[in-house]
Amino acid sequence: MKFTIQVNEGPYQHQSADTAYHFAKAALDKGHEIFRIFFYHDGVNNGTRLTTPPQDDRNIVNRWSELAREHDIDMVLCVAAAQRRGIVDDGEAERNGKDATNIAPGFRISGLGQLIEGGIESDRTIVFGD
Amino acid sequence: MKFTIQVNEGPYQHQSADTAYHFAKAALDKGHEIFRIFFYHDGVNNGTRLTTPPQDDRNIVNRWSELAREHDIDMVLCVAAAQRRGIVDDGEAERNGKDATNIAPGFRISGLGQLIEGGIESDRTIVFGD
Amino acid sequence: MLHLVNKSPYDGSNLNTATSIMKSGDTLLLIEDGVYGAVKAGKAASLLEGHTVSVLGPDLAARGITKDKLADGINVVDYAGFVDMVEANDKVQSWL
Amino acid sequence: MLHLVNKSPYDGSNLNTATSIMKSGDTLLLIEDGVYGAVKAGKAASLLEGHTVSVLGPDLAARGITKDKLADGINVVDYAGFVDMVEANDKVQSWL
Amino acid sequence: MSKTKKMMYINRKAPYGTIYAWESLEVVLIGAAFEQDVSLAFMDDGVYQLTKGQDTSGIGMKNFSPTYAALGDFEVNKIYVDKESLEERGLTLDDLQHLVWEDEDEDWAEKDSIHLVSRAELSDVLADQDVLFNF
Amino acid sequence: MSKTKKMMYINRKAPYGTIYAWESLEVVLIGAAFEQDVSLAFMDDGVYQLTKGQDTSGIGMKNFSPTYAALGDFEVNKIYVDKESLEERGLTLDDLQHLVWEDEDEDWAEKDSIHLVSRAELSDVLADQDVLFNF
Repeated sequence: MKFTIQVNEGPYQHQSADTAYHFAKAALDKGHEIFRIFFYHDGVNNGTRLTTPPQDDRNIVNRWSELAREHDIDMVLCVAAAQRRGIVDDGEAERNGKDATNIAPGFRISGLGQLIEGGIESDRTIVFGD
Repeated sequence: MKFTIQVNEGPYQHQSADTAYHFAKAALDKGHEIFRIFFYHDGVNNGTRLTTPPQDDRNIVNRWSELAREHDIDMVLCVAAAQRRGIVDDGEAERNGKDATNIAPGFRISGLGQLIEGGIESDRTIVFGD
Repeated sequence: MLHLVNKSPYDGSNLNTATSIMKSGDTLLLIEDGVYGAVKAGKAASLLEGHTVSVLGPDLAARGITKDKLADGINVVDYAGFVDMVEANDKVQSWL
Repeated sequence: MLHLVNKSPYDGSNLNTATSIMKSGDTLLLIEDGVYGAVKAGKAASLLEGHTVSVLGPDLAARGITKDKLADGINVVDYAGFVDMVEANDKVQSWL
Repeated sequence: MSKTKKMMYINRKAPYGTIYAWESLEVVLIGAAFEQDVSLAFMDDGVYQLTKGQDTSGIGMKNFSPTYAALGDFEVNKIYVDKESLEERGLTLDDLQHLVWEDEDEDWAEKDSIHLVSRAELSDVLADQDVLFNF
Repeated sequence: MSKTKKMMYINRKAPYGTIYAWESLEVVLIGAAFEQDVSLAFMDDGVYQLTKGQDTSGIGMKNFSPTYAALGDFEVNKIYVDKESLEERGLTLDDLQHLVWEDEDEDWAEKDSIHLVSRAELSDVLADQDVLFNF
């Protein structure tokens, strides 16, 4: 079955990003397909490569990047939400005159249409948030 | 009177960062002193210079930076919280091997002791959060 | 002591807890989504009975609540008034 | 239809709303802080009566809730079971 | 994308205190271009999103409430408001914006977009959807 | 910094669902070095922070509950737990960790850190503080 997963909160502050990850992993383990993981609202903060969590804690961002790499998952950060929160890739840096980027490997920035498309193309859409 | 203000949430997602700003500004207008503004939890996300809010919206980060500059306010991002959320200055970038920084002007990264000190040294401590 | 409530009383338990802790002489200030608690016709208004209550005007206006909708005896303040309340009370408790 | 509740019923109104919308044939899955709603001795447990309820085991364990504390008839699932429930229901409603 | 799905946006949070209401509305506006069968539900604190007379000048935030009135032009005209949620908050339909749309099939007659529904009716509407978006 | 203030940390949120409980505990640990008159209150969902038997291996998060037992060593030994909050949740003191401290003035006698208080008593304790930290 094909799933689209929406994540509304950033890493560490709320458990949503953790639950979404464990759900995605379990779905893949069962042979399901993840059509897309769409990060919205503060969820875009899952996509910064600048985090350094404590050594004895999980690394939420790296965990996403690895999942995307291993399973070739499309992980999209909403562009409007990313601009408000300061998540930047090369294209955004150029367009908005920013002197640095912070997007993590495996993530891309795109529009809200990607979420709607996920809802249309997937068998199930599941939202994790606060 | 001397105030310490604690901000627990990031910009845009919750109104806390707005209310804290308006409160700080009103306090300064009345001749009070802001001993420190301490950003904790997701509050550290107020201190990234990489945001590009829509043209017709307020720029929360720039607003803080200007307030700090105009009134010489000590604005501290908690180091442990900043590491978890990916807010990085030059020192943190070097220590944690990060290839970019994103801290905004007027903010500095320091320890939780700065919050306690604020509570001790100020006449009033006010927490804004979710 | 000044108590701050910033969430809707219909979604969370904060207003309930705040009013259960308040002593005579304490003041409650409703801010952000907490201002919904000040609406006279709402079920939550009964929680305010017997307490000294203010509400942040800019937050009321943002939410389209006019003063005639407020429960009796509620004082409306602006951000400057908020600062004065913090000054006038010995400490602040934010019911987050 | 699968309903997800991830917040404590003592802090928010989500469990209340979810159970008021649920139809027979629907299933409720309590996750994250929502699992507190499954504790038999808690006041909120009465909201679950008459509904088909599951609870996410890893979230229960994290919060130190053993199975003997759960209200009767509640099914405990792991993340794989969560996936199965999403598959078995035609859609998911997250009561955020 | 040849499928047409029944997609519902469920709004349960107050405006301004958090950004969910505004960013949810952005999804609805973008989603309107996808020609799906779209509807919106407002319940719990979400009913506050539709109130009249919002003036955000004092808090320095963008007042997005006028956007709801434009939904009809985007052919988003099935808006369900939960009666119980209104009553609990001391609100009536008169406190909400009057949202309308023009029906092309009836010579552009103006019709109400808002349907006041009981909790049981809302439950039926939700059950009838294919995809539910929560914010 | 010669002043000694009565500082209270007020904990009202459940652990793991959000990070407030854990990051609040980090403040308490750092704050202990400042030799102030420190106390903690646990009320509403905050009482869940102190429950026994937490095992976070299944959710991949750090189990910070053992840290509460170390508070006594940091001379943080005034811990007020709201009775009403426990009762509403179907909890008793037996469901919570047994937190103790050793009293230097009484030959290191082990004493309970947790004080079970009514809402009215908790109200008195709050009123007596100089600074309140909320998370």
